[in-house]
Amino acid sequence: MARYSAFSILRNALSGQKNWQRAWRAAEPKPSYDVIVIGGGGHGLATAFYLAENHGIRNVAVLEKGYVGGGNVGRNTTVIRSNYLLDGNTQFYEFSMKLWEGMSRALNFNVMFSQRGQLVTAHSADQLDGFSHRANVMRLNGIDADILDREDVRRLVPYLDFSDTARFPIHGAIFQGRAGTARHDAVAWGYARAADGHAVDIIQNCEVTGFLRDRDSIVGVETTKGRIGAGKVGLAVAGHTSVLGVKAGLELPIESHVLQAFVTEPLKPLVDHVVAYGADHFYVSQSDKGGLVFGGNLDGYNSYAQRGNLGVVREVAEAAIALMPCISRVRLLRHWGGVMDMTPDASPIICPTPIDGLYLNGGWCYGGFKATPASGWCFAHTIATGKPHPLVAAYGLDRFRTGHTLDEAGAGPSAWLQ
Amino acid sequence: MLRIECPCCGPRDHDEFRYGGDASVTRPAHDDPDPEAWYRYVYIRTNPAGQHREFWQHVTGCRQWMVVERDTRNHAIASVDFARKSTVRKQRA
Amino acid sequence: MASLTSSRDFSLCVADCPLIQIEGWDATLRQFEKSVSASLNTKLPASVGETVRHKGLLTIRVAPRRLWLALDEGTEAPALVVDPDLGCSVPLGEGRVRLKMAGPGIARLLSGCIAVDWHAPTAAPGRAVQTSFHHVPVLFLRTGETACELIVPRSFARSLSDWIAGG
Amino acid sequence: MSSNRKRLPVGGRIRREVPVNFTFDGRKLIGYRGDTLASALLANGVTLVGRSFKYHRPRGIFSAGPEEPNALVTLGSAGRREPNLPAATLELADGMVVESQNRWPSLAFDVQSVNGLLAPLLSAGFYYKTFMGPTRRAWMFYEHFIRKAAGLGRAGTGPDPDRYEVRHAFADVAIVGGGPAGLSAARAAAAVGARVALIEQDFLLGGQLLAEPSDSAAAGWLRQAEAELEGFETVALMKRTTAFGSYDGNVLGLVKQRDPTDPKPNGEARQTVTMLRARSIVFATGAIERPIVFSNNDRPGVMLASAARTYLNRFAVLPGKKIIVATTNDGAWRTAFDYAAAGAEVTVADLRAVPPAALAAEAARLGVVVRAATRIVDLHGGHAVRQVTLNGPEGQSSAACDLVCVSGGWSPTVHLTSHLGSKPTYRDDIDGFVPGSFPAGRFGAGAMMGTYATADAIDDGHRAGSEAAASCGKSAPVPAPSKLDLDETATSSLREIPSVGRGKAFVDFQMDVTTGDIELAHREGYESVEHLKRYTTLGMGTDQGKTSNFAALAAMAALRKATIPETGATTFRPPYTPVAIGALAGRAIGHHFKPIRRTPMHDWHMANGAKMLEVGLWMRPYFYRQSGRNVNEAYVAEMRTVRQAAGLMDISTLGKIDVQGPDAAIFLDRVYANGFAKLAIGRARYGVMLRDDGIVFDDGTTTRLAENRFFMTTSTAKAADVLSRLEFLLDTAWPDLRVAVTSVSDEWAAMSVAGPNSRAILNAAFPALDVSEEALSHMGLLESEWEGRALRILRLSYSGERAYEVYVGATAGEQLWSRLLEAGRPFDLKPYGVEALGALRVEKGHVAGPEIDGRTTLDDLGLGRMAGKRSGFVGDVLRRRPALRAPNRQRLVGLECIEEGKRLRGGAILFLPDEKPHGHGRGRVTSVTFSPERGHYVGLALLAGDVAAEGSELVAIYPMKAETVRARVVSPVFIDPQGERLHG
Repeated sequence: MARYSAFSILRNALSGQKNWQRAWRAAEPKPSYDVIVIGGGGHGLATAFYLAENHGIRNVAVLEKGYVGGGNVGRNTTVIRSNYLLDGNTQFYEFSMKLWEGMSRALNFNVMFSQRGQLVTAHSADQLDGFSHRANVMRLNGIDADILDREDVRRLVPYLDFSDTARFPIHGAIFQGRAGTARHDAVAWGYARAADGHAVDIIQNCEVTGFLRDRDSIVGVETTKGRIGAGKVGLAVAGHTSVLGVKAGLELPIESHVLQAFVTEPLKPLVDHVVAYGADHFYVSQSDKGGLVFGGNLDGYNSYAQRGNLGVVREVAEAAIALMPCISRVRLLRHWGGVMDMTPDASPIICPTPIDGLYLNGGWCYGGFKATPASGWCFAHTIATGKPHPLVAAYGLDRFRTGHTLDEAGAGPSAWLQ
Repeated sequence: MLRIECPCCGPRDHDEFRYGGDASVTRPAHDDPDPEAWYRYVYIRTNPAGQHREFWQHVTGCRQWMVVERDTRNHAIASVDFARKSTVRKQRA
Repeated sequence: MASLTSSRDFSLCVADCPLIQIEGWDATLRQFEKSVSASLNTKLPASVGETVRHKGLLTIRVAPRRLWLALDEGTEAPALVVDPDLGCSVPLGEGRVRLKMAGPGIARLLSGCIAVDWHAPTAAPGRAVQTSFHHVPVLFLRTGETACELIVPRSFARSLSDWIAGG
Repeated sequence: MSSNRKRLPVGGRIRREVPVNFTFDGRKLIGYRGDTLASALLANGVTLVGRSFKYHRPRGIFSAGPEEPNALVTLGSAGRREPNLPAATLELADGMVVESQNRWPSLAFDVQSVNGLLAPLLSAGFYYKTFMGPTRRAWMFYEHFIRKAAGLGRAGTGPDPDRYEVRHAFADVAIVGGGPAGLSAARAAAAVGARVALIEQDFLLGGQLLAEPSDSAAAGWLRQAEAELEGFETVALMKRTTAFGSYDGNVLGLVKQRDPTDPKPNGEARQTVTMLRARSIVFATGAIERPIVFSNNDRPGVMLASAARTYLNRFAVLPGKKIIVATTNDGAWRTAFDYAAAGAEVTVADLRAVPPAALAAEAARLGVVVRAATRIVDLHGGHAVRQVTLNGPEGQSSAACDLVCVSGGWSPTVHLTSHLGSKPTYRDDIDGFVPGSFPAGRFGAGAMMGTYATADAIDDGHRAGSEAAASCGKSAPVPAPSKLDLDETATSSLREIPSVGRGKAFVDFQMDVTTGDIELAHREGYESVEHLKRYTTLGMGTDQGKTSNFAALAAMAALRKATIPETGATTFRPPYTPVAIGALAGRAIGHHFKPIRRTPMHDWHMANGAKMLEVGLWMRPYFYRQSGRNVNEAYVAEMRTVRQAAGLMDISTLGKIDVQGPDAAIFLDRVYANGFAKLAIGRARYGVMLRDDGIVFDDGTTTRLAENRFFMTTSTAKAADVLSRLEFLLDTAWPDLRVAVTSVSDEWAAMSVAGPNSRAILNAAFPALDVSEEALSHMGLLESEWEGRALRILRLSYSGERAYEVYVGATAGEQLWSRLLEAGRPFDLKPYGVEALGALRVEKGHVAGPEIDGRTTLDDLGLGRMAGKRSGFVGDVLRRRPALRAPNRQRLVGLECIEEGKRLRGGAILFLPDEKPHGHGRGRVTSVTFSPERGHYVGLALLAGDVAAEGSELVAIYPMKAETVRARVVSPVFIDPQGERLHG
């Protein structure tokens, strides 16, 4: 695989761009693999990459029913942060952040990880106390965090509503400087290319339709491209975990819900950070191309349709103007929906399953993108060793039975309220 | 924009309703001491890509809880009925 | 009753809203309705959204087992005793406000407030529709060709009347 | 430059008697009423209008509609600045101030056009391959410059001074598109009595008919159709209105532009978004012409053939006198003929070997030069086209020209029908995509269904309109619409294949995507349509690739040696054209963002120095300014008042629920963790509810008013959730229980009189009532009347002092509040706010929001004894799960600060004094207050069971302020642990 660099760009420019190679091979399935990862999204591709890179397992296939990166990795609002409160989440997401910081160079693919900082506004002293608690935990775990007062916020993001007519006046904010955004598609492509570089087969347009069993163990999959044997099978199809889980015989605490994302027309630089509104559901950043990328709350009912409803579009627009009155005339260019696996505690699931040979990675709720590298790293470890990586020890499927839930928001077991 | 036809108020935008989740699960009797039954009721979901029985409350209308049958792939609604009716039916059965 | 805004096209007044809610139990609903009907000396609206007016008392069915008895201003509350084995009653008039609106521009103005089809039979004069107005539950009463009322929770009344006046 | 030098002396649908002044980049120009900005610019000979996104290439006006990829401008300034508007959709209005964008220092001389020279380096995806070093954070350095270069226009800086509105609307039949098919559909539906909404984005009805000469038969047909529709009372003709999205439930999102030429808009919003709920919908959205791909095909002076015809016939503008019409189909010949008739010198270069004889004959008659089997391969000219290179049977040749009209066929406008997820299907005979299928209640008609000939589209519209009306139960025989035959012949007959000479050939003009970029994407394996879009940014512009999608698909299909359907179809997302965020927000901005909830005493608070605080939707007094200069001073003073005399607090925001019925007691016994069945009439009890998963849900006090009747209070935050939950249980789980629950939150004004003087104050305020210890003991109830309203007095305390909650009919709330203050004056009664309320409860060790955080159990909060050995209540079984019973779980303790001059803070993390402060610690401080009684800070904390013994010493670490404070575990009840103040 030829390395990407400024030099390679120059050389190819001089030869009319004729000498670039495929970013990854168009592989067709072999009869069997040591490991099959179902799902060619960010998590599945990262898992395959780390299986090869960290564990030397190279006889690996990634099966993707559509095209690489066509699911949530390419539909999200690209926010990356590690500002989690609960023991278990804090360390996992910070580990992910560290992997992000080295990702472009590790993959030789520029994922444009932009550590522009994220702030969440607070609208009362009590809310700011809550944020301080979170910031304290972050600092005590070696993670950068700051608490800003109203004037700090005004200096940083003067375009927010600091007027007398603000319905929920800004009191302060929590800020994480190392948080930011990345180019979402590039993450999928970068992992695909790097995994391919380790001889992983990436097989597109290959839908898994069933599982092959030998007594109680899973030993392969049925696909639209035929049967494929596997020593171990890893499931990484967040959004559709239940659909495949049912086929494997898993009982899951997961519901699929739609979260909408929005992008405006491209503008000259306006929003230099990731900004989230603490009084309602709204968060925004500006892509390098200039579009404001934003999102809000779940549509709020089970859905596998990758589209949202107009009521939520309006609510998000209202929150957008409440926070940033200056974008009233900026125009919405596109909105779309992503299908999320929602769990009863809004924390993910990475673990061996009760079914021998089957490993589960799912339940990412609306936070899967930022977890991509750590999820792949830890899932690869879990598959390779058969035991959960210590960083995902809290993400077992049995936690709902035992009561060891990790409910960051305290919203309780109704998945759509998380 | 879902429109749900409330059996007593007529078709309304879904934002007049409060969602109540999967209606196919069975709530154990209030004094059922079986942890497994409660665990399954609270946590385990079939989450189908297709027909889904679910609770909605017409919260800014008649305040009745409904059972709605809806296809989660395209939001086509096959039926709406008062939850009371289907609960009573279930209990009699 | 206080007038909040008035122009050639539109007037908006705010008034108190004496109101009693009664509700019957599922299994004995027919008996309950019979006894209420006898006690009020009027028939009851059969389905949700229907109203019956009788001597300064407007009876509105707001749910299958629930009725609102709204009193015109100055009307004495009916002497209604509900048998606890059949149902119950609770006064709601202190917590509701009537926003009375009239004028030729009313349908257009209301289209900026609630998702009710002014021209539909379910919103015809004499009908009631419970719906939401800027997230708040309200009861729309069609009182005439170009007139209606909204019965709104008192705590939200000013916010909602400001909204109407600004439309 | 003389004004309107490209305007023909007669014709068009402009009103020459109404001149319109506007400026473009500071130049004063004149157009006419009826012009668009694009037509007025063309009339004035302005060809260079914008710069492209990446290479900053000069661009002109390419289309006559919302598909415009090139001519994007910024309108207005300051708060009214609106970037990226397609000139072809802007109705010209007096005083319009228009600026070009994405150029510096000027449109004609743009420094960044140097990017064109760097183009070989800036190939698709080049960002992904570089800017990775030398350090990990290198991208942050490069990004700074890349962001500056990207983006098109600039957003406004201040709040938007204009108004927006969101409206609700209903129709039997909604018809999207006011062209021949839509007009015909509207007539058919209206004639059978359906309520019709006809939605047209333009300020004139007619669609493609507007491109016909204004004195033609088509114009006559249009006049008649319009007049007929205006005759129906049930038809709403919604002009200047775009259906931007199609949503579930047959809902259309519409956005209407106010008539910009109306001098008296009479308060009408600048834009109105309408949510139209239709029983059925007819999509008659027409089709969009496709460009042709050749080198330098993006230069100003290249225009869609149908657009050129529109500018000529609708706006009486002759943008060129020496024109080349490059086409693959018959339709564009009509442009050639009309231009020839208007006096232009016209050459048709048709890609087909043998164009239809009838067209050739007409061409000969009009003196149009015809070159068959000929294509354009290159174009010359910078800011305006000068010459093209043609390649045909006779070889390569040059032709001078000042306008190039292109037509690569047509694409049906299937955006709206795709929004609901139905994939368009490819139709070989028209070489284009049509809607795959329609769900019930949706229909298509005319060009969007591939029915291109006007006569057929009119018939198709009639059919669709009738079917749509019938699907809402309205049908009757309707006479056929009047005929209109425009003598059109077949349209697309040959797929255009990109032909590239030396310069770049553009597929997506706005995003600067070239054929080379598509080849590169293919070479690198980004061959699915979605990869192509994402890798090259194709279709990601403000036009969403309306003119580019098909050409790109065709190019990729050719590279993959696959058919179009094998290659895929693009997914269209709403909105069809961009919609201002402010329009979607409507009037729900500023104070109206969320409705404001006011208590009955709100006005008193405002008039009497309260600093108000938003609590959910409520406004509550935070503190009173007369108590202190700031909240910290004030709350301590207000606490002292309550502890030493008496305070008055507005607690109307508490959730209040009337619970009635023969089974009410049984019901409460199940929903609360503690028992209520044995509660005596006239007594109140504090109750805690759990969620099904065993975690604490909410707490409050419930009072038994009668055998069958209870009065429940909930926290302010959970009021609505608790009521819905109770209704859920009654409707879905226990329908056999005869219980009614009703919110009475608004029914009662509620106020708490707390403090040692509270009884004396009540005595003074209600001389007729007996509020003695005997008559009204702690947790007792007194019901009465006051000024004709119901009155309830509950002896309850949140602060630990003797206290009464006084409830009165909401209409008398302010009156009673004032009465109590007056009666309390001799007893030093003063109002206090929520900050003092919170502090008082901390001192007394009562839990609230910071402790009931959705993760804590009854045992965690020290309330386990409330449930005792009970079972059968909500949450009982799952609260027994092992993790929720683990001995080392964090549980509620009291903490007191043991360092002189230091303070505790909520959110501090607790560690043992001798351990390294790292990680999540042993617990956290949840709530704190300065305790005037104790003279130092006290707090509540959740602390691991193994270190929570009273007397243990801990350090509270607060990195945000670099504070470390020593604290001691104590009982959470800091005052009056025996409860002597409550009783007696």
